[in-house]
Amino acid sequence: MDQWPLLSILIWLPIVGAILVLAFGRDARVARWLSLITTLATLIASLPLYLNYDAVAGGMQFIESHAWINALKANYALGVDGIAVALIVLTTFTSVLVIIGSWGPIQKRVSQYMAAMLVLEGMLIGIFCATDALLFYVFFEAMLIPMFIIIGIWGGPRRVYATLKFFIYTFLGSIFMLIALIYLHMKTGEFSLAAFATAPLGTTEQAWIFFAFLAGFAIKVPMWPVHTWLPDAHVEAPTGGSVILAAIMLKVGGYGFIRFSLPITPDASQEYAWVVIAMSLVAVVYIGYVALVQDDMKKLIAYSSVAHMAFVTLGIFISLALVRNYANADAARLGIQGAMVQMISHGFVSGAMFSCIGVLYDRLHSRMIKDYGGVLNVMPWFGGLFIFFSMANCGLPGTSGFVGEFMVILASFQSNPWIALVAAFTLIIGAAYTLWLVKRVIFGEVTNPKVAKFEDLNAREWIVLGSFAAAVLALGIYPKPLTDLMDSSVLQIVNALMLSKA
Amino acid sequence: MMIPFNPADLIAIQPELVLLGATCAILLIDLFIKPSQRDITHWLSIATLALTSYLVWRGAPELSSGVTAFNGMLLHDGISVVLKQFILLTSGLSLFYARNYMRERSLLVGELYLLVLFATLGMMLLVSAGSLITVYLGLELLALSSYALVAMNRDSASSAEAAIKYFVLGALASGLLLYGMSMIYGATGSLDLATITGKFGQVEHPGWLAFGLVFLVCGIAFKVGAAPFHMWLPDVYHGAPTAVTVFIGSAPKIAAFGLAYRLLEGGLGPLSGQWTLMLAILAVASLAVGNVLAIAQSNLKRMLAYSTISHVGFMLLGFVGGTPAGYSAAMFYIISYTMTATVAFGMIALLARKGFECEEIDDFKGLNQRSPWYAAIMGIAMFSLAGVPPLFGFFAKLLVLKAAIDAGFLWLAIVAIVFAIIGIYYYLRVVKVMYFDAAAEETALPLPSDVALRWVISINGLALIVLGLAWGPLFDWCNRAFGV
Amino acid sequence: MLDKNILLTIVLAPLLGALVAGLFGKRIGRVASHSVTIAGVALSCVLSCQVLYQLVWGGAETFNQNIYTWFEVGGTSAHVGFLIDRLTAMMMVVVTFVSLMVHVYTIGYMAEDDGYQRFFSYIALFTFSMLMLVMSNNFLQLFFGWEAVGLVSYLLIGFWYKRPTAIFANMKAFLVNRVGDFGFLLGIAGVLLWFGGSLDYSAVFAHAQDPAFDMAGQTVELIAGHPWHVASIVCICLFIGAMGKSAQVPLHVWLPDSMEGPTPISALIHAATMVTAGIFMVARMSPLFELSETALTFVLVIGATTALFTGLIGVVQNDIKRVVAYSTLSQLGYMTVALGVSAYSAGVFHLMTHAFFKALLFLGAGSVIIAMHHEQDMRHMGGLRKQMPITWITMWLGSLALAGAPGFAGFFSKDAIIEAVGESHRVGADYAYFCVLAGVFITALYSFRLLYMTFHGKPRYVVDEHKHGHGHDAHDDHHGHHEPGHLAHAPHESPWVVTLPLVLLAIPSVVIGFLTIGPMLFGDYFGDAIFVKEANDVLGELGHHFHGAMAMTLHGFTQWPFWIALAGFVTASWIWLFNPSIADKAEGALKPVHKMLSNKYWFDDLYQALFARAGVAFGRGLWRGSDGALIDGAINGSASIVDQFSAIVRRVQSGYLYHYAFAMILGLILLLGGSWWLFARMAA
Amino acid sequence: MTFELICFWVFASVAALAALTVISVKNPVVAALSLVLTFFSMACVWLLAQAEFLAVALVLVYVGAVMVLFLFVVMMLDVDFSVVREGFVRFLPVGVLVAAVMLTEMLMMIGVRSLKTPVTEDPAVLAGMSNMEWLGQTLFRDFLLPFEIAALILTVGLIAAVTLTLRKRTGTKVQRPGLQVMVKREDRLRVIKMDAVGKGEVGP
Amino acid sequence: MITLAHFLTLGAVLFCIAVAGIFINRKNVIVLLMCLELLLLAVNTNFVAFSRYLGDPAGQVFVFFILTVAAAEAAIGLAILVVLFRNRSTIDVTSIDTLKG
Repeated sequence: MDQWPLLSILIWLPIVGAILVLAFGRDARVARWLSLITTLATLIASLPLYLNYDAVAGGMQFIESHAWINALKANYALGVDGIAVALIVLTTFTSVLVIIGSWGPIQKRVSQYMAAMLVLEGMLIGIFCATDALLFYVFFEAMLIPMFIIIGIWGGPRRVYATLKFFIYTFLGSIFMLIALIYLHMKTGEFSLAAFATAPLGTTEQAWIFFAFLAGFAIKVPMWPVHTWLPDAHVEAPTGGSVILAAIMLKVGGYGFIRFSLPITPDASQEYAWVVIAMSLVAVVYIGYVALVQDDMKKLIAYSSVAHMAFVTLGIFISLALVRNYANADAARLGIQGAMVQMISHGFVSGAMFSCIGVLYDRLHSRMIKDYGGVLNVMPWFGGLFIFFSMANCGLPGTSGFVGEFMVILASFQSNPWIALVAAFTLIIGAAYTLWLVKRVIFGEVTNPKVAKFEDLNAREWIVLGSFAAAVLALGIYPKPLTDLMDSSVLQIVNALMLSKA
Repeated sequence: MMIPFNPADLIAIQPELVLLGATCAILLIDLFIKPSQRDITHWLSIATLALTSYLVWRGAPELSSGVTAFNGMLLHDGISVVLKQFILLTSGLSLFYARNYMRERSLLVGELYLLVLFATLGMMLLVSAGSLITVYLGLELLALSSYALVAMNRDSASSAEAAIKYFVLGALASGLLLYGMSMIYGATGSLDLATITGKFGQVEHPGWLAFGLVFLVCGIAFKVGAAPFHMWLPDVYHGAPTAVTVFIGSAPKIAAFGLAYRLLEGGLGPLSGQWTLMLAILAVASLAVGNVLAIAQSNLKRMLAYSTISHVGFMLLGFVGGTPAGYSAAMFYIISYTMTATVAFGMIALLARKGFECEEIDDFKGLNQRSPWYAAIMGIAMFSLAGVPPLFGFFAKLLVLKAAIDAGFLWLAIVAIVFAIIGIYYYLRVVKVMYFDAAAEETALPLPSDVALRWVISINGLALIVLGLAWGPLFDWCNRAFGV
Repeated sequence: MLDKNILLTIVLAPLLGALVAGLFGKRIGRVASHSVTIAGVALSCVLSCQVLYQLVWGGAETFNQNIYTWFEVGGTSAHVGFLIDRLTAMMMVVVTFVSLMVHVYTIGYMAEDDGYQRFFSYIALFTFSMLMLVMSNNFLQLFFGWEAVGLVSYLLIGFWYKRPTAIFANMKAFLVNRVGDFGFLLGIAGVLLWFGGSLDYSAVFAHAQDPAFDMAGQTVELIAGHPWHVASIVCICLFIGAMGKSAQVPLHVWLPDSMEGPTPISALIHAATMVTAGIFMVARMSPLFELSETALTFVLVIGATTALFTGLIGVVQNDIKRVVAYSTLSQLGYMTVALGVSAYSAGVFHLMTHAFFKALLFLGAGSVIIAMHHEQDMRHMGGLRKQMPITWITMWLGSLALAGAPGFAGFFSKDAIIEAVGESHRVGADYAYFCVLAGVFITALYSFRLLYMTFHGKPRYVVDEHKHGHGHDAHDDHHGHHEPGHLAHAPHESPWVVTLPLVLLAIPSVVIGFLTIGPMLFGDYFGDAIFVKEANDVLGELGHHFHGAMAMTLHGFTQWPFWIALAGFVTASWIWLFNPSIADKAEGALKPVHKMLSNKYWFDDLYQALFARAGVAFGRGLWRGSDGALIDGAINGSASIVDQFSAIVRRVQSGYLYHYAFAMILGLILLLGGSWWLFARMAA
Repeated sequence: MTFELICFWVFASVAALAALTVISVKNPVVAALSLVLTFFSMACVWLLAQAEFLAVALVLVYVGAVMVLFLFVVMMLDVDFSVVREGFVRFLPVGVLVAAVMLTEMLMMIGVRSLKTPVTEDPAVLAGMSNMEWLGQTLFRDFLLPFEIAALILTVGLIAAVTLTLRKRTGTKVQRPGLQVMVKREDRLRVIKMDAVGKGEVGP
Repeated sequence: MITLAHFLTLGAVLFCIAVAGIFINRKNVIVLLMCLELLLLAVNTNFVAFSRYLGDPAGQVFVFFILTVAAAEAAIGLAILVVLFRNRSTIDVTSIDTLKG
């Protein structure tokens, strides 16, 4: 298996699949099956990645490197560590479900939709594989195009506003990052992340680079106060788009912090960690309250995504203070692990939540909470799953939603109990907005006669939600395989944090 | 008196000679064919360009170190080879894109081909120019042909208006350029660019050089279309027949790069401390004007014209360093831009019908429903212009930004990206109307009968992706040309 | 030696039952569903008893072993594992026994409900969760069980999810509990930080007691200049969790509302087991709590307040279940008070006795409700003793136990607490002593009021035979559905599945205290499971005067609590048995007090305004104001500024040739001028 | 002040004034004639600089060809020039100001005040040639290629001018004798057989 | 004595007049074309002067070429003008403003 360029296969298989879908997908059924086969093949191809990754050794594995642009010493360089493996498997897993989930709801221009999804999958995998900054950036930006199209064509009534906002917002952030990358290239003469990480940088330089990265990744995550694109994008996106967006695309931001900000600008990250931490904490409280008052289910979940992703950034940046100020590497590892687990978990949970809303939307074509009520009466299985995912969303132990938050809160308490105090507020506010949603949508009498005609889940919806539920539960009950997978990689990051570059 | 004549000179200008000869032949042949047989002229012209391109390519290896001919009037080096190849390529593309459009409007006359070929010849001379005088003459050969091309649609008021504006302002710019040349000449006593550079140490009146430099920069700025010397550009692009816009929007930009490089670096390189500053100012102005004004446009041609201005601003970023790497980046940029612009303008020409210009942005509504393939090609072009990876345009931006940052113009790079973000907006608007808006009528688009044209524009569009993924060789080529 | 597999079976058997009933309930039918869950719980119960037997008489060692590792990151690891000592074993038996009783009872109670299988699935799942909670050997699993029981409680309160009140109540319950969990989680984080970096009980307790670390003296400055004892911070945080789960003031508001759920779960979850989790937890954490006087004082004051003031509300309630619910609150307060004076064993002891008699009372109330066709208002009852004698007798026994009649289970536990409080010198002990004594009167008052209003006097309901047709909607626990006080059938005794649990629960309600007080309170039953510092050992103090249960019973008649309770009994009898009109008069006379009590001290209104409404307003403000106006305003604003700017600037492109030329010349002039200036400067 | 200088001043003044007239009169015919005057004067100035050939060429090319072309077009277009030049006066101050600023800058940059270099001996004379020979030598020896290009430019000018202005008007009525000669009887006359007129349609 | 300064000044003056003519003129495109000729004349004067001053024939040769090109340019310019007039029936500068914005 070692000889196979596994990562390249993972990246290009969906993209080739997309071309095939476009070429032969005039018949919608062909397009769907072809896409499903492609994503399944990719999922299967990603399994050896997980199985053969040597988690004990850690570090970059499955390395591929080919010269790309000699003049800039930019390489087509791929490699994965435990963190990336986890995210890649998340991507391949979710993509299959997205394709299945889009089976019925997408009826117009099916082949284009499927192709866009497949391209998106390939690019997302590319992001997680790239060990060359330029390659990373290419994937990082290029994925905006399919997403832009997905929201724009298959989205809701205000899709144009939403998709333009999404595109320009995220582009805005990342282009500053580009400047930073160019600057780093000037310093090191190459684009390899490893070289960036070892490049000596002064304090001021680091600060500038740090903020450039912050602009890029904070918008992607998205962190407060640059989160406002997300609710709009989610609301207007088709279900599949929302799922991919929430489940994977947001992770790119968190991943970027770990891959770029921490190793390249450790000193500035430490110095300005308080900025990120403050933003994260504000997000937890502020966004929680905003989520509470949403009338639109998707918006509510979108806001809750922002709040949950705040735990990711909190976990990542709390580790700096822990390493540098308290020399508490254990807690720092806990923080980063927590952030990572939160990312993976949020992938499943938010994906599932958006899929649930998609199920409802397909039946009533409304996302407004007030149009529903008493869904449990007519869709008991769906209702049960919805409650289950809601519980995961508010971090109930036993579901994946708990693990990451728990670790991050434990870690941040070791840095500063007050931070943990604010972060733990999510326990209350998160439960409040989620359960209020459940109360208004799932429970109660059926008031809308249209709701009374709802049918419970069909087989495809069962597959999607059931798979998500299995993942959420598995991760909640037994997260150790995941943490073991990432542990040595996290350790390396934490060790790197101890070294000052200035 | 014996006129000294070196036959080797003829070998050096072999491509140009062949182009000239073929052009004259076409001139004659065209006189004797019926309008319905215009295809002969078309394919002959294409063949001529292809042959010329081949000859340029064949002569390339000998030129690695640079060859001068005709007493230094012409200068063949790697740079001229690259530029000529792309000038020939984009000219050829323009001819493809022009045919259908012009035929439907009964404008497909032999003179179109002649003027394009003459203009191409002028550009080839311009980018090889080794003397102020060849610069001027090459430029005028190009300019005069262009003026005529713009006015080609004699029954169109806007075409005539565009032409007169282009003409008057172009002549004014030529005047500025000439005035500058006269001062340079006065200061250095030579018209030969190499000699001028060599004389810098012992110039008696450095003020004249500075004076001449300003005028030269103004002239160059006009030709490349940099603000505030850009005002002709939107009107001309807009008013000219789309097929002509394809041409004047592409190849002459490459030639203008050659002009700028030859004059500024080739002639006035030692003054780079001054002109880089001026170009930086022009770059900022162009970025601002181009991007801000493009937003307000409803006409796609006009919008693309403003976008051209902003791209010129980007291209100038490569110049501000005054280093070979920077020029290489700028050249790469301008090549990328023209390759993309041909697709964009070409698509307008391709979709236009008799009586329907298809140049309003709204005319592209629902293109994806009517023709997904063309929508995709146009979309690629728009994303490439916007500078979204992995398309060609992104890497071009990357390189010029890098050049600017390497040169210490970090602030300029930041200004550039800020405006680039504004720029994103109007490119996306085109994608938006194509993909997100419903077509006025759901019927399939009548495709142009010209299969070759469909293939050409498809290949041209896909090249933006291919070159985006594998731009290394092209960049290496540019770098080699500048000896980086 | 305890067998790990047996322990796993105890935990997993109910889970298996729950899964089968939950996932396949519709397919396998009612009987199969209840059979499988009851079998699971029964198995657990039997095995639990066996475990208890082994620990107490079989000489088995305390079992402390990890089952599997949940995660392991650096030095921090979290496991799932069991710590089985006598405290745990007792809890396991109580939990599984009461649960089993409730399961059986449910067969009758829910017989006509559509959600029959679902209900069994839930309560079996609850049993699993509760077992996970009590059997945990670490904080993480404790928290898991803690939240899991909360979840099941949430699901069960909202069991009749069509009822707006039910789904409001379950959300409220969950959220209020979450407030507690908020503190609890922080407490756990504090434990991890300050108590040796582990989440395992054994390691943490060892660290806490290790003199080398002097955990009682450790301080931290969370606010610069104010050193706080870490033990106090941690314990108070943990106790906040207990306050949520065990419904202590001011987080008690969810418990009365939770009566929206079916009665069996009121008995199981909201009386006998789940709500006592907080008590259990504090007892389990006794090595930590012993480190902090401050925390214990806090516990004491909260507990005392709860004990008295929630009991008062019970006096004015008319809903039969709510009376029992407020009584539960009050009794939980007693247990908390016990904890507060370091009499952990007393607290746990009361927990156990209370579990039996309170479950009994709830199930009895449920039996009454069945008989009354889901009428819960006591004002429409009366005189039921003839129709339902078994219920009547068992309820009497339960109430006597609750009121602390000497010899009954409640007597021993409650008296022990009162005496322990009297013995304690902790700050606030005096206040607590007053509260628990006054509470005794109140307890008797509402207990007997309930009995009298329900079983004695004349019937205050009307039997409408022609309303026969409505009988089938008995599953619908609505009181609003039919006219108050109008019944379709005459009430009659419940079926055996209902009465059997009553009887089975009545037995321990009477005798369990007598049998176990010796070893549990004054013997070394708990061994190492509960740690009390020498100086705080009030029970040890009491132990010197303890000469057996019989002696204590006799001694009880001479004590204040007995007379106070008797006073309560007399008052209740006087008012509700003989002179019902006095109640109305008193209500008129004490209008402000009555109003205060029936509004539950306005806690709900306060919270509603302070958190719910203000929260929504705050959220809306942030959303519209900050997100919408500020952030998006800035973004859309800058976009439109660019747009407008563009529209203005495009006028410069006027179309006039001379303007174009002029612009060029201006550019030229500027560049020329700049160049000239540069040149002049260079020359100079 | 030498005679040459006086001549220079005279011609220069005339040239400048005539140039001003060109841009300020409203009748383009007058403007064209003023331009001719400017060219003449400038030709004289060039003569003063011993650029005899160019001076003659200027007169020949411009006055003889270009200006005639201008006048021809002016006449051909037959534009009505009676409209008052509104705006001219309004924008004049700005225009003059800008022009003045530019002039100042240019002169300062050139450094005319310090520039007192006298014109030296005529280089052509020094080389022992006439100006025309001197120029011709250079032109054909060093500037052969530009010379050819200039020819191309003229060709382009020709092609362009023809393309733009030569047009076959539609709707014009012209006689084509060639076609007239080739006409046949059938083209002119067509005999159509018709039925006899029906009786019923004849009047009573 | 005529100095270089004289010629250069004259050239500059003519240049400025020509430029001013281009942006002052509001009415007539033909006058614009004339101004362009003036502009080239100014340039030519510069070249002649420098050529004379440097004793170098190249400047005068350049003037020769400029004259040639100017002739071609004038032809094209007038041709465009004719086209414009045919379309618009006016050569008023202020009226050719349909392309703007």
